[in-house]
Amino acid sequence: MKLIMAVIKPFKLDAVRTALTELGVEGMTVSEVKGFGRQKGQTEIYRGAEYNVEFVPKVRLEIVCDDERAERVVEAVAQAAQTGKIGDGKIFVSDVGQAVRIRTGETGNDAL
Amino acid sequence: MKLIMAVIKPFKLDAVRTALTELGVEGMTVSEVKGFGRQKGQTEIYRGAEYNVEFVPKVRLEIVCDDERAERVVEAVAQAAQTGKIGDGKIFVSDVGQAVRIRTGETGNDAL
Amino acid sequence: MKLIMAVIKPFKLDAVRTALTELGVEGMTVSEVKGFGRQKGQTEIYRGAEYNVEFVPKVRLEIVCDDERAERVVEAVAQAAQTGKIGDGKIFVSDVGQAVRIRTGETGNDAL
Amino acid sequence: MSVHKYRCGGALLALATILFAFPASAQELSGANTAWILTSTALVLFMTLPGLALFYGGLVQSKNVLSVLMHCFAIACLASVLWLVVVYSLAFDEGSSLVGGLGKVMLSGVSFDALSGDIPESVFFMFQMTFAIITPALIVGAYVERIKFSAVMLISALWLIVVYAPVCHWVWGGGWLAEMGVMDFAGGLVVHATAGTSAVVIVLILGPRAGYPTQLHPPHSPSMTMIGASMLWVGWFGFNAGSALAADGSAGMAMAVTHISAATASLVWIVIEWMKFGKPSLVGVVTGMVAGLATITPASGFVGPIGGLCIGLIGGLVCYWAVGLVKEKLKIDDSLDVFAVHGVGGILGTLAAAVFVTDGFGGAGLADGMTVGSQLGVQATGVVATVAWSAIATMVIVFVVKAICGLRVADDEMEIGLDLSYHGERDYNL
Amino acid sequence: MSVHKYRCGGALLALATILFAFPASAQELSGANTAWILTSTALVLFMTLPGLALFYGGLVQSKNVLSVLMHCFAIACLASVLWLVVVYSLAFDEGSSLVGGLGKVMLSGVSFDALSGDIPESVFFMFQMTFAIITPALIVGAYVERIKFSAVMLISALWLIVVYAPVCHWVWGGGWLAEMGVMDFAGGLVVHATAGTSAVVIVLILGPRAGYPTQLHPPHSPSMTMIGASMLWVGWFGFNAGSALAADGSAGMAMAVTHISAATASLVWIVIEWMKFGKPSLVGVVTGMVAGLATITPASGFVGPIGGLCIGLIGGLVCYWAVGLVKEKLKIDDSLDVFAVHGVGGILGTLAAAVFVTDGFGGAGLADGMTVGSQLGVQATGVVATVAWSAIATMVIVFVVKAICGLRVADDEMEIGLDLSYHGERDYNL
Amino acid sequence: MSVHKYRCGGALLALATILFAFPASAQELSGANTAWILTSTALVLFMTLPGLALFYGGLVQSKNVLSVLMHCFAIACLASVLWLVVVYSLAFDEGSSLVGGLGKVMLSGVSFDALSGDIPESVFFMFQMTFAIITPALIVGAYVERIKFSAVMLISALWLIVVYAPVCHWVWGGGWLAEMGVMDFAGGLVVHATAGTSAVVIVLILGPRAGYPTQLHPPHSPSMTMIGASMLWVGWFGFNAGSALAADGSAGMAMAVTHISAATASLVWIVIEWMKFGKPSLVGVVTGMVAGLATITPASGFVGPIGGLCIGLIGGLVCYWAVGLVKEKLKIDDSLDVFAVHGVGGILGTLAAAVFVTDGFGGAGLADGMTVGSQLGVQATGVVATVAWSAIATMVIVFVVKAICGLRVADDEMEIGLDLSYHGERDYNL
Ligand SMILES: Nc1ncnc2c1ncn2[C@@H]1O[C@H](COP(=O)(O)OP(=O)(O)O)[C@@H](O)[C@H]1O
Ligand SMILES: Nc1ncnc2c1ncn2[C@@H]1O[C@H](COP(=O)(O)OP(=O)(O)O)[C@@H](O)[C@H]1O
Ligand SMILES: Nc1ncnc2c1ncn2[C@@H]1O[C@H](COP(=O)(O)OP(=O)(O)O)[C@@H](O)[C@H]1O
Repeated sequence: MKLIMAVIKPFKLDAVRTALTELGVEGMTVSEVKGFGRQKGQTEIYRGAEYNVEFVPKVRLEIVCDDERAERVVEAVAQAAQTGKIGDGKIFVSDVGQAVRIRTGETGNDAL
Repeated sequence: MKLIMAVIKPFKLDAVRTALTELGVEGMTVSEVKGFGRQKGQTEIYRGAEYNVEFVPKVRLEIVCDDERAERVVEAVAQAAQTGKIGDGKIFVSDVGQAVRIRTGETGNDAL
Repeated sequence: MKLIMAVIKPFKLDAVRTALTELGVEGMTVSEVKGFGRQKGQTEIYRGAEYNVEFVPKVRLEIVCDDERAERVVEAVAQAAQTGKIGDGKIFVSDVGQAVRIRTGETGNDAL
Repeated sequence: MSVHKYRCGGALLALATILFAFPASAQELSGANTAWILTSTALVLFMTLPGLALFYGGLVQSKNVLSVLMHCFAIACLASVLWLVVVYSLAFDEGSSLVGGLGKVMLSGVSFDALSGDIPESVFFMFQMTFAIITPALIVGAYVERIKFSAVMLISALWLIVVYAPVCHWVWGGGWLAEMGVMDFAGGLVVHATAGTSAVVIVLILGPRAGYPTQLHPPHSPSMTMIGASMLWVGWFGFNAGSALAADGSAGMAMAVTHISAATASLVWIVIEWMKFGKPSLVGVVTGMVAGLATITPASGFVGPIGGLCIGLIGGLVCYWAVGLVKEKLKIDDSLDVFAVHGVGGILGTLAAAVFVTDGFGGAGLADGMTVGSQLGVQATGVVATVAWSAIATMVIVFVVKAICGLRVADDEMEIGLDLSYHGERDYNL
Repeated sequence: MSVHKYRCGGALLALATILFAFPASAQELSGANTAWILTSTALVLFMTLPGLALFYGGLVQSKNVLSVLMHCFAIACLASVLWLVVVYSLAFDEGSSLVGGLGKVMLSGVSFDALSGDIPESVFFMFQMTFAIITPALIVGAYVERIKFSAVMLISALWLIVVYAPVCHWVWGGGWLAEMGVMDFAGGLVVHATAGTSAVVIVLILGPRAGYPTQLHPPHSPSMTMIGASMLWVGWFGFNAGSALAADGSAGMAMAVTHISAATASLVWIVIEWMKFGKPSLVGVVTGMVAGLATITPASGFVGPIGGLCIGLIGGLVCYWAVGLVKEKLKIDDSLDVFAVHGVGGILGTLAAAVFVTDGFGGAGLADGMTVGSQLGVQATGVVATVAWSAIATMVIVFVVKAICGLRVADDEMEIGLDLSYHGERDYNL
Repeated sequence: MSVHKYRCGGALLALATILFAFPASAQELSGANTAWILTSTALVLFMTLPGLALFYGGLVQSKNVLSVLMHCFAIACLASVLWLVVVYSLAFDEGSSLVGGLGKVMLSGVSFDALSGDIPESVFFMFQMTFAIITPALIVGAYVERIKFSAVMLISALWLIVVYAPVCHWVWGGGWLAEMGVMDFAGGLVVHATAGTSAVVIVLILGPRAGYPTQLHPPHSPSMTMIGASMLWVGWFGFNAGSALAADGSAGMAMAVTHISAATASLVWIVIEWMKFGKPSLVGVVTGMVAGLATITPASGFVGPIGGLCIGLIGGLVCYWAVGLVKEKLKIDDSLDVFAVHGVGGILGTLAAAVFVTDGFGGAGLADGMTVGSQLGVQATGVVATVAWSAIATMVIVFVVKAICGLRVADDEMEIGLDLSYHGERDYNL
């Protein structure tokens, strides 16, 4: 199995979720993160002083899927999350040795 | 070493922690996440309009442990986090190549 | 490629970021987490009752980099994040099979 | 002729006996009334800052909350200065029956001991100013999350001069509606009908938020909204009971019916949501509260407790229906329901006042020579004139402002949120 | 005989000279007193909305905060309408010495210019209503995070009629305790003792929160609690100084002693926590403040500054001890310490009033013919009667409500949180 | 000689006609004035709790917010008790021209019906107390995020006795500045100049926050700051208009100019930030508001609307410049700009009062025998004396406290945050 970890722009979450549902991916885990990268944060102003905020709010997805589907998932995320502007984010893929569904105890691909 | 990543119901965190402590696991890292899966979120009502909130609040654990212990950790988490109802969550296991304890510079199993 | 996941003390984030920039690392993803470990949380007092809060606020970094650089990144993080006091945190390294830059579709090391 | 008399004229028409006790000239300062109107002024300012700002701020996304607070705060400042410079004079100085004169520009001629009725004119000026502050701020609820800050400032400034000043003069400044005997105790027409109507006009030109109507985000902080709503309720005591311009039985009854209407309309929303969804919501109940308050406003000094109860009931029901109508049927993104709650409530209450003022409902009684029918005619005239003028003048204003500085923010600014894009700030740095 | 006289009777017993200056009949409207009571009414409403709601809301988990705000808001609406419909009449209309009559149902016969003492009866009605709003809302603190919304509404409604109305009549409406000369200036018995006692009774039947006592969560927002506490403090000026029903030296001294008691009791908590834990907490100090305020309430118009200081000291100490007693010893999950703070404070202050009213402590002096001992006897009678009736009647009410709609939410609803389960809303959508 | 006369003396110097109407002795209670000062007392307490606390709390990091609220709350309690025990007497009892006597310690001799002017002395005592509460609380803004709680308590206590009491006596208690005819209607010298000066002195000894000036964190909650600012604005009506000690035209005009100055200075900040950054910020505009309010305070009862406008304009501009000067040029970590806003504003307004009081600007007119020049001389004397005494006395106090308990928290406590380190609490447990 593969763990696909994607960092995307927050407002693209809905589009990505829709794309994944179409692929039959039934689950994912999402968290809010701060991104540091080429895209820089906004300048904030408080009482006449400017603060350079270096991070950009991003959303991080984790999707575990079987090996065959992994490539299509990566493509779907990449497509749905793209705006073509800097800061669109990254997708990283790594191996997962085991998966367990806590409710039933099922393991492996059945657990997804 | 193995990284055990578990997504569980938030109110099960205490039970899981207790189970792990009994196993001798001394550390873990916890974050709050939004889960999308078979379990659907609640309906929210604002000014007479219903909003379907599609995510469910979950808690995500990351535990790194040595290879031998990994299986027992997975079992302990699975058992402690189970309610038998939909949305109990998943456990994913993957390999970790290296671990460092920042304070001392120890590496490998010693770092855990 | 390697995924370097580090859990550090929040106030060390700036120092770590500076160290990484010097190394030429251009991106990272940061999230706020709760740490459980040897370092214990503070006692909180409410209306004459003491609550033992068992977690400690930590910051979690994820940096993906090419294999050669990985070791230097780990060292840089370890050095910049160290205070020598309990709770300095951990660094875990694992393999990443694939990386994609969403904006351009570049893959592998080019995507970082 | 005293400025005060017109104001009272609107409010106390039906209280002829009291009117006789206040000869228009040669009055003495009433310390008691002054104390109460000083207090009421503080209460009504509190309604806008921070009351209304929080009420609205909690209902938007967390990335736009500061922009909403900023709109309310900046409008308050702008309206205050404009009020001094020209709007007070246009509203309350003698002039034609259509608009006041320029004799009170910069409060010229108003000394420390000048009186308006039996309170200092400085106090009357301040009390009325707080109404001129909250009215354009009410409109904010319609255009949140997508409007340029410059457009907010320009529209509000022009609107105060072109819409608020004349309508206020018509009703409270001795203008033609006052002469007809229109009843608007505390601003059903002057405040709520003008704001509600203009709200719709603005959003029709401005367009809806991105994602409307399917992908909206729920209110980011119902607790913030509830805090603001509670402040509105408490402040409304100054709004309505202060409009008696005296600390007497009229003020007391105005406070009582105001309260009862708010409570009743809130319960109406609880019951509707309970029946419809099984879950009465906090955002729902406080919306009901505002509906009850807006509806009782024009009637508050005229009706008795039974009237308050009935008006709360009707206000709650009709506004609930109107919220659905505007958003779901008409598909207008009047984002925080300014028209459905304030516009509809204000108009409804203005009409209802003519009925519940009668002795039969325990009200203060119709003015001599009026029947329910004739009073209803006057009220309807007031509504039509106010709505028509608000709509037309606002349309012109908005097109002018659009030409000058544009209305709508860019898509990516909307996405980042107005807080960072327009004010360089972010809330909730936890 | 005027309704007002009894109310004054309670408050001014000791101020015989003033009493003589106010003949019960043929009074004229005092604009000054009216201005102050209108203001006080706004202040006391502000105590509940949003004061108390925030005070309590900050102390619960973030998944239940909206339910707490909703309880307070909905109770306020319900109590307001019930007050008009029947409770005001039961409390303040003439009747037997046990309960008032039905002559003032729907405020029938109360015209715009009806007086109660020298203020409009509409104002007296409103001022007293705000007390009837806050009292059942105080009880909310006991049963948070586990009770059904329907049970909250039903219990509060019945409680107002069966507990609040008669006790209010006994003490302020000319009932048997007033005839005995009981001293309760602003509600030690009527408000705090009733609420505190009933709180315990309800939670004994309802049961504790899941996880009590070992796995509780700390207050989710001490800052929200502090905001609410501050509003309570400010609003309490209306509560206690308003209870003089006049803008005079009695009101001034009531405000002064109220303030001093609050400040002193807060400092007591700071000192205790500093000594015990090394860390004085914000939640602690504001709890001390409420203890000081609750304790001074019955005594506020009777005692002088030294009395205020002493009562604050005693109130702070005893309530601190009581919090530990109830939660740790008796293991009763009176979640936000309603009994330990309000119940104990109110009772303590009612007894202390008899001592500190004396000239020796700079008080207004005992009523003619009373000694400290005899007055203490009267006060103790008041306490016993109030506590007993509150306990018994509340028990009956709760069992009835349990039979009708159940009290406790299901376990998984509690786990999800009452906000989503019962109101379909979520706070903090950041 | 009545205490009240001195207070009026400061405020009403220029209003000679009114002064004559108030003979110092044998006055009767004015219920109307009492009602307004009771209300003003509530408003000014509200400024500190929770107004100022929230204003400051929103500007710090989320890990220190509770400590800021705690500082304000604990200072309020401490100041209240000290005020009763000794400070009121030192400020307002007869004594020398330098400091009051000890005749009113514990309010001894002040009965329920004692008058101060035409209001109860208990009310005057309470109204003045709220000023003594807010003044040391203003200083909190300077030393946040790095000071020990014990140092806060000790410094505040000593400061009230050694700095506040004498300066208050000089200006309002019949001391030497009052005798010279200094004009300080509501506390430009007594409140703002003292607090601003002492703030700088404290932080010079205490040192800056870790990370100053390059690594500071932005305000954690601009919305919290805005809520507090709004409460300050509303409460300031009690502060300034209440300082008339009457519900009359003087109070009315004081309220009007206060409001206009606040609005104008806010607009000034909007314009400056818009021109400089393209993004007017909420934190900026509310800072401008405070600058406008602080600047008008000493002048508020003396100047007319034009004066209010001009003072707001000047106050906004000069304070904006001062913020940059202190932080960027002088590199003093007066964290929340207490000196730049309150100190500079208070001093500026004290001087400006001498100009704008004149008839030419629509003011109340200079006192008999005064010219703008001579009045400016008196005002400047007041400023120099106040600043000098505040600086010297505060320096001594701070060194004493440093010796007793230390000032600065340990580095790791600062890192963890004062909330957990010093109060064992955490906000935002979401
Ligand atoms: N090497 C990396 N490791 C982990 N996360 C990264 C890395 N580089 C970028 N990111 C994440 O991806 C986001 C987007 O990257 P950025 O460089 O801004 O734009 P782009 O991907 O379009 O070149 C960053 O905000 C960060 O969260
Ligand atoms: N393929 C997946 N990859 C990552 N996380 C997943 C995946 N499937 C489910 N999850 C996480 O597990 C949680 C529980 O899954 P769900 O399908 O609701 O219930 P169950 O595991 O009982 O079948 C989800 O809310 C989500 O956070
Ligand atoms: N086995 C582990 N797996 C995942 N995270 C861990 C593990 N052990 C420790 N951590 C993380 O590292 C942090 C620091 O660990 P701790 O034991 O407190 O100190 P130290 O690393 O200095 O011995 C913890 O708060 C936790 O977030």
